[in-house]
Amino acid sequence: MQFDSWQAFIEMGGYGFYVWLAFGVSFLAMGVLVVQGLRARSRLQREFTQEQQRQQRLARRKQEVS
Amino acid sequence: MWRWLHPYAKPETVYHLLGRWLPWATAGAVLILGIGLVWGLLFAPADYQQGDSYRIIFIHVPSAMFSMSIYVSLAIAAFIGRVWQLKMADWALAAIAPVGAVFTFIALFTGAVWGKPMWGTWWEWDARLTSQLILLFLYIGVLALYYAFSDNRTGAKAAGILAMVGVINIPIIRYSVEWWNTLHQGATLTVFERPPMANSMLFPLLTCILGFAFLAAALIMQRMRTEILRQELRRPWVKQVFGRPAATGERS
Amino acid sequence: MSRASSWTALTAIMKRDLMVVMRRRSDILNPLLFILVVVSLFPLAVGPGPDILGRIAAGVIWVAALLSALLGSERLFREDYLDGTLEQLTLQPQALPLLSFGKIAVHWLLSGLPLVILAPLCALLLKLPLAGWGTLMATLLVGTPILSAITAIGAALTVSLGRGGALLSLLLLPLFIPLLIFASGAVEAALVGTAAWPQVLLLAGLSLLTLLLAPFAVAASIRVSVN
Amino acid sequence: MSTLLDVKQLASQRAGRTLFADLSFSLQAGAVLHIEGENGAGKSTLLRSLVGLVELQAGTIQFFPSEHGLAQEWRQHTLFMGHKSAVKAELTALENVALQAQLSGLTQVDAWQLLETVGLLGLEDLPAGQLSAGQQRRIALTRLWYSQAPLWILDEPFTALDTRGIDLLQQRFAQHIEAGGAIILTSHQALTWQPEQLQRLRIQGGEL
Repeated sequence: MQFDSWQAFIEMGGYGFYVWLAFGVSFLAMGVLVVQGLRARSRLQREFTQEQQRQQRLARRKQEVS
Repeated sequence: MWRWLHPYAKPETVYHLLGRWLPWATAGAVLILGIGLVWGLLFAPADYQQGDSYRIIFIHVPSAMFSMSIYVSLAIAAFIGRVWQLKMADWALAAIAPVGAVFTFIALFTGAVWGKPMWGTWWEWDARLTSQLILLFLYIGVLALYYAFSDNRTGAKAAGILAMVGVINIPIIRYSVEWWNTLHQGATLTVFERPPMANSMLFPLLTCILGFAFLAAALIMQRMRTEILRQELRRPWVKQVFGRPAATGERS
Repeated sequence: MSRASSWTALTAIMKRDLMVVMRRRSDILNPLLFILVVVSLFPLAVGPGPDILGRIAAGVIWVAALLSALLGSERLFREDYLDGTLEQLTLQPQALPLLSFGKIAVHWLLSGLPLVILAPLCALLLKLPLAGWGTLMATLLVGTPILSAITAIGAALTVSLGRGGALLSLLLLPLFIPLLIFASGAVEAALVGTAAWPQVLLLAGLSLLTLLLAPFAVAASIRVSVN
Repeated sequence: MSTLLDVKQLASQRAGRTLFADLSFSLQAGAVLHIEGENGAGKSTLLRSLVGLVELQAGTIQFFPSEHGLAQEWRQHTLFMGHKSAVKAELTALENVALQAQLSGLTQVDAWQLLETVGLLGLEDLPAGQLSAGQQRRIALTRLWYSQAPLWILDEPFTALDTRGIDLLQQRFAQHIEAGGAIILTSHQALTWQPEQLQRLRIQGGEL
């Protein structure tokens, strides 16, 4: 362990701001990437469901007509 | 070789295969990167010149390393897509490019933040940073082209051509930027050119590099699965993935 | 297909492009005028002192050249795409890369070459010291083919999109960076009195390489675009 | 009679929608294939996929005597004309015809003769942009008079033509068929000319 206290760890020998800024933004960027990937998937799920419902409606209308 | 690969070239198979690998890759990324970062931040000694600010290296170096190799893999995927007409290789572009772009951004940002205590300025036209900036532009170009087409498949092919053109250009760009940098006597972050790093710093760095590799793999796999679904949305097998919707469909 | 017929087709496409553009001269003139206007904006923006203007002259002229290349890029394939020529070209038995090369060559002839001729005027406006003039023209002469070739790739990729402008600059400008660096570096070298020919030679080499490879990328892009 | 074209189990999708699937037919030398279907049924897509402008989803296309894959070969044996006429508005009729022929690799083409054949004599030095749609179409159609390709694939060849133009075109078709060629075409009009071997193919929304 290089740091004596929690405080020292946060301060990073005076470079705390830079170190934590770099780490923070990096993790934020990765987080955005992950969240965006998951949302793309759920958007697809929604698109798929809508498509299915549209087809069901079309099929029902066809039945009603015939 | 080719015959062996063929059964895997079915989107459905690849989708499920990636689904099986994804948890392992994710677990590996979290575990290894976690160990590497804790090691690097808490246990590695401070640098005798840069103090604790050098700890940015544990994300800067891995992301910079992979930002370049991910672009190369992008071009390789595009090449495979063109030569063997493998449509899934084209789709891989959409999975790989955003990950590469984010890695490049991280390398760029951490480099700039590191530069502030070292050079006293947030942005220095240093050869490495400049190359990263251009690489980011190249990624953005590929992504922009991919999504500019309303037809996904055309977009994938067009972006693939651009990626291949880009990868031929990368060495030229690198060389030109380095030459330009020496011409103008710019600052250079010399941390990498020093005598070999002490093992106490090197090992956590290597762990972080491995962790980033897993992270990249996991992110790309997850995106590849989504991309396969997007391209194959109207194929029957997708129904089993998403499940049949409840028979509502009633219009309110 | 025989070599003779490939040659016939190559000359035909070049002749056709030349004739079409010669009947719409504004297509050649407008990008050149654009460069002149951009170049004359700089003294107004940074002040007319010769030291600062002379130092940035080569860079400004080259950046203006890059931008004007983007401006004139529509002409390369847009019309051909809309009227179906591109479709017919892909169905020719002659090699599409060869025909693409023809189009690149004509584009250079009508946009790159005039730029070389225009360069002294720009140099004059920007007070580039006389020592740099020759090198500036040399870099333009060997560098503009790269401009035409890479622009052709981008134009072929985005031709079916219709609203390619901003996208095209996003795709292409990063690829022009080596060109920009070496060209303005060469002029700078000439100004400080060191040898500029290594950079000019390097540019010439890059130019050859680009002209060799770009037609294949253009051909592939055309095939994707007509799909 | 020899087979010129053999198509097996062709399938195509456009924007995720199946246009046709499991489409098979073959074409003999001397035959005309008339493809019918409503707007958006996929007629153009079918023709375009035959010449490789649209990627196939499934199926094989065999051009006699060569496989579709041998690009050099079949390109010499087929002539495709789409909706767009590939006529340059800035060039005169004469220049258009001459350059069109040269683009196909031919130098020995009498452009005047061709213009006379399609009835455009007297308009030869006007820019094509000033001609009517039908006249521009005629410029494009001159290709049919010097083409050596045995297989013609024509998408709506009669569009914009007047009755005289249609008659002229059908005469040319008859000559081509007589010489052992074959034609695939789409048209909303019925043919006024009855070739001996006329096949019809109807595409509608995925089924045949």
